[in-house]
Amino acid sequence: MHLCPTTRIPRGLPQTIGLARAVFAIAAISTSARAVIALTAPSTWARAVFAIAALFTLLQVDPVLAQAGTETGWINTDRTQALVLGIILTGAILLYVVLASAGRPLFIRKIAGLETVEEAVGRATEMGKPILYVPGLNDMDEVQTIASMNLLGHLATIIAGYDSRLHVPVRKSLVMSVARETVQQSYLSAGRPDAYQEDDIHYVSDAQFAYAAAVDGIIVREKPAACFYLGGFYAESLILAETGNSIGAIQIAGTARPPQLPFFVAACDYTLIGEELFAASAYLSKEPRMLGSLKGQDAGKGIAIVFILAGSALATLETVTGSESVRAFSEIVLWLFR
Amino acid sequence: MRIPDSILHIDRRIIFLLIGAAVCIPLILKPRFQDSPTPIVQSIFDTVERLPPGSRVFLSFDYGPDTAPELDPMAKALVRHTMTRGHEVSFFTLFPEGVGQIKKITDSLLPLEFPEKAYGRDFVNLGYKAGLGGAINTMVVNFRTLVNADAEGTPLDALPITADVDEMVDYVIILSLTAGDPGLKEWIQFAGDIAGIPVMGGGTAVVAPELYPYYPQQLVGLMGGLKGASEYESALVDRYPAFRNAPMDATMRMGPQVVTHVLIVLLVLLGNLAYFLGRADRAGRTGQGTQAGRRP
Amino acid sequence: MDVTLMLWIDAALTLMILSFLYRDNPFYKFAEHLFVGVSAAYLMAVGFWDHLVPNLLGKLFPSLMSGVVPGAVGRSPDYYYLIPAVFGLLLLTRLIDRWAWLSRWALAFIVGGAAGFNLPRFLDSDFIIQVQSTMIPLVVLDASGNLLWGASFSHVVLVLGVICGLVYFFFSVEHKGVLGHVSRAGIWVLMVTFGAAFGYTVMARISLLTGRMEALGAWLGSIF
Amino acid sequence: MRRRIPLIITFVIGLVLITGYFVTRAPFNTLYESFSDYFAIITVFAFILGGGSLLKIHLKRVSSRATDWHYSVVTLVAFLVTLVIGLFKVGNPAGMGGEILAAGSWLRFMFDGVYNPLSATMFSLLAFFVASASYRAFRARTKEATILLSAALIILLGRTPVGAWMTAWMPESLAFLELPNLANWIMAWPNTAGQRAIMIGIALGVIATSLRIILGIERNYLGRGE
Repeated sequence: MHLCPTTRIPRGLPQTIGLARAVFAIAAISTSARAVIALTAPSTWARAVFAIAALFTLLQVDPVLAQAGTETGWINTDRTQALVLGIILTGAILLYVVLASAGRPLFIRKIAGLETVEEAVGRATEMGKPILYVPGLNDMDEVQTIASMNLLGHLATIIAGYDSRLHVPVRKSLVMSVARETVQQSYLSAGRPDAYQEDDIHYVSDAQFAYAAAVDGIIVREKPAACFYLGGFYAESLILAETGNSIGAIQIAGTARPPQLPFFVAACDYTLIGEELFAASAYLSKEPRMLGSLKGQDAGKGIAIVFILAGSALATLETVTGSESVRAFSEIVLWLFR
Repeated sequence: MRIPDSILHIDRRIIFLLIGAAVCIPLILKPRFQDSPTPIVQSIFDTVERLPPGSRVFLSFDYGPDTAPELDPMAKALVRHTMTRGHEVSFFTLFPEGVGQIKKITDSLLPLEFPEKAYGRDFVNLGYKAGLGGAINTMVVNFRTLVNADAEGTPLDALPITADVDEMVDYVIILSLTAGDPGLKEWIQFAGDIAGIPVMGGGTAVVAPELYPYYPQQLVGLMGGLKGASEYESALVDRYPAFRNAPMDATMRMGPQVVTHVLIVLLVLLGNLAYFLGRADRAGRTGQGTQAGRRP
Repeated sequence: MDVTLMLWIDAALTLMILSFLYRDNPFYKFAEHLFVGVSAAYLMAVGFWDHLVPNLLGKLFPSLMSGVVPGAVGRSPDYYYLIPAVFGLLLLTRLIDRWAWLSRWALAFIVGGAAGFNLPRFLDSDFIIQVQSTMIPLVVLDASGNLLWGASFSHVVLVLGVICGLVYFFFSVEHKGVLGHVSRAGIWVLMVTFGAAFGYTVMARISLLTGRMEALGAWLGSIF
Repeated sequence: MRRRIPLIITFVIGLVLITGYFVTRAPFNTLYESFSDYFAIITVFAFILGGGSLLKIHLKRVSSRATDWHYSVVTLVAFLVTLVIGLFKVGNPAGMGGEILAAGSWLRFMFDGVYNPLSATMFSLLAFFVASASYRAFRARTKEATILLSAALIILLGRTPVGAWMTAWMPESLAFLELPNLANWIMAWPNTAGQRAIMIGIALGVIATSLRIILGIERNYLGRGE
């Protein structure tokens, strides 16, 4: 096992601190925000080069900003990098949210699976069969459950337009509360408040397999035409998906729990992979602010890719040349990632 | 071309029956397969081995009875190893069902195989704490606000093993046996990365792949599923031949594993053979999915 | 409890669930409904005694709880714990239709907490550290400076794999041209990951069944 | 009132927790600590809410004689009996002060005798489903499916002694192609690459969603307004 050069990087660099440099650091942050825009907008190579250069400038300078915090003893020094990156990422997301709500048009690529949602609902209505929605096993303290609730809201709006029954068994009582609020709201906004059945959204049991056993029971007895599994899933993913498959339901799944993705991919018709689950509600709602935030996420990926490339290139250069100055430079660049 | 079709649409229950047989027959015949540890497992073994006797070890049973067949062998191997090395072990769990798993160790394995080890001196049961990852966070920030007594309610100060434990960092290593959330990932995020305590342990074969990215920087070592447990058992038996006669659950259960794996591989090959033989027949009728595994 | 009785109950319940593999039937329905009832109450009782009593009631009413909560004797009440108590009670208003809207306050607390809790945590562990762990040299040399082909290849696979995978997740650009090719390579990387994880997991599933079969074996052994 | 106050609560809690992660001074750091504590307590109330909802649903089913209502009786009896046993620590040798799962207590029996076998058997169904899923889904239909299938087969064989035996004849120079080594390599490198890409993507998804929640852009979970 060899050691990566990154493991040698000290946390925080020694600094001489001055107010002027702190001001410069703030200026650098705003430069970086512009760099992020440049990176993700339909751009030319020149703009990309400018962006990377600006980011590097930022990296060289922003330890100063961090130092300004630590000198007064307010900031947890181990987390300065996270703070700086957090500001950059959230800044990028907010920026696009603002731009999008100001009316800037945003493109979003197709997400396979979501296209078929309406078709699945239509089929259920035709066959006179219910639709099953499983919001995963996690409680409301997981962000993917919240994402799932958003999707449930969109789905319920579509379902309200047809005349199908929506069945939502849940494992956590908090999720039940939220699901009821969400679905009721959707039916209301679709002008079908009478179609809302509170008892169709119900708590089963907190125990994972008691829940799986009960949902399996629902699947084989009610024979839903479409099954949605969206949220945080564990081992029961395949129990549910295989049972759903055995009755011939259209199945659309999505989770941000990587271990369960292979089973959904194998047993379902469509699977939203990881981040696609979070992107789905923006995709379905087409709400500008949601799309803007999605664009901000892309900026984050852009930053990750740029740094992975830069970091690997510098590490490679260092390995090949063994030069001290390359090492010193790469330490500055890699400081942001500890 | 009807034969391939009937193979392709074979009744699931026939596959179920084959799997049942593939598990039961080796269980009756008991074939033995030798194993040797891979570096990622060896690294855990070496760490436990290198710690000076009397080191404080934190062992979290983050699983319930459902994953016990996979994780119990790891728990037993780790307990046998740490006890043999003379470490002081604190048992803990973030799963409500984990309480029962700890009891299995403290009520049966320890009194039977290590009668000289005393509760409160050599090991202690700190019980279950709710709060998932947040509980780890609280423990790291202020250990005693969350854990002030053992599972039976004896204050920590009254037990020699925990009297000096004021903070999470008083433990030299955190071991977690993980079935899902919370587990090793949360121990890494909230304790390892933040308090700098080395974290290692085992996971079901399901969670193991997700934990690989943390190794070796954030995770000292990892036992993945029954195979990982069986590797640890073989390392243990190699180093301490006295355990040769102890029941090594993982090693024993590898028999059904091997047979079923081979059966599944054969089934997949058969399915593909039938698929290709019958493809010409169906070429005009079926669409091709872009996503793997989409049903035609 | 009688060991033989336990073995019989264990075996009966096991067979009831396994019967589902053939088809849905009254035995499975019975086991399923029994399981739901027992498990919901079991987790509720454990949560109550292991968490609510020591960490809430013990903090608010230490003298009242002195018999059950260790160390509660002589402690003065900690009124800060009224905050979770109030939010917890607000949550229960969901059971009464007229006041159900009040439970949103508790939900807001939990959802806001989830967001605030997870944002920095994912930023740190799953973004920063994962990016950092990928900044590795694309060539690996041994001590005497010779190129290690295997290790270098592995590093290239990792770095390019992560980048291609990330490109697949770009939502705001069309996947065509160069980006389309990279994104397609990204799907392949994801497929290897899924295949690997699937293959790896089969083992876990078989061990579970082995555990159950051993239990049935013990039951059969007790009969014959 | 019905919607604004919850939005304010979400905003304040979210912001305080994020600040508490970075700032070491009181009151932020202590708030961070107390919130995780409070959080755990509130989740226990959720159990009570769940129990209440369970009772309501099944009582309704019994009273309206819905399909399969007999089974709802099973659930109700099982729930109430277990709850009484658990809350009053029936049969606990040390009485109300004893550990909840103490040996000999009735709850322990419910755990070992009922909960445990049911849970483990339900879980073990996966052994069957994983086989039927792989048989049906692992077909080399497309390039992607073929890649998935190949990786899965290599791992399946590589994780058993059979894989080692199948490729043991290979010369030393080709040792890296032996199935166990190949399986380990796939786990360590391409698998890690894929997992990492997914993880980074998810992290960004979580960050963006959290931000939208804190800022009140995402508020579906609060349901309808006034």
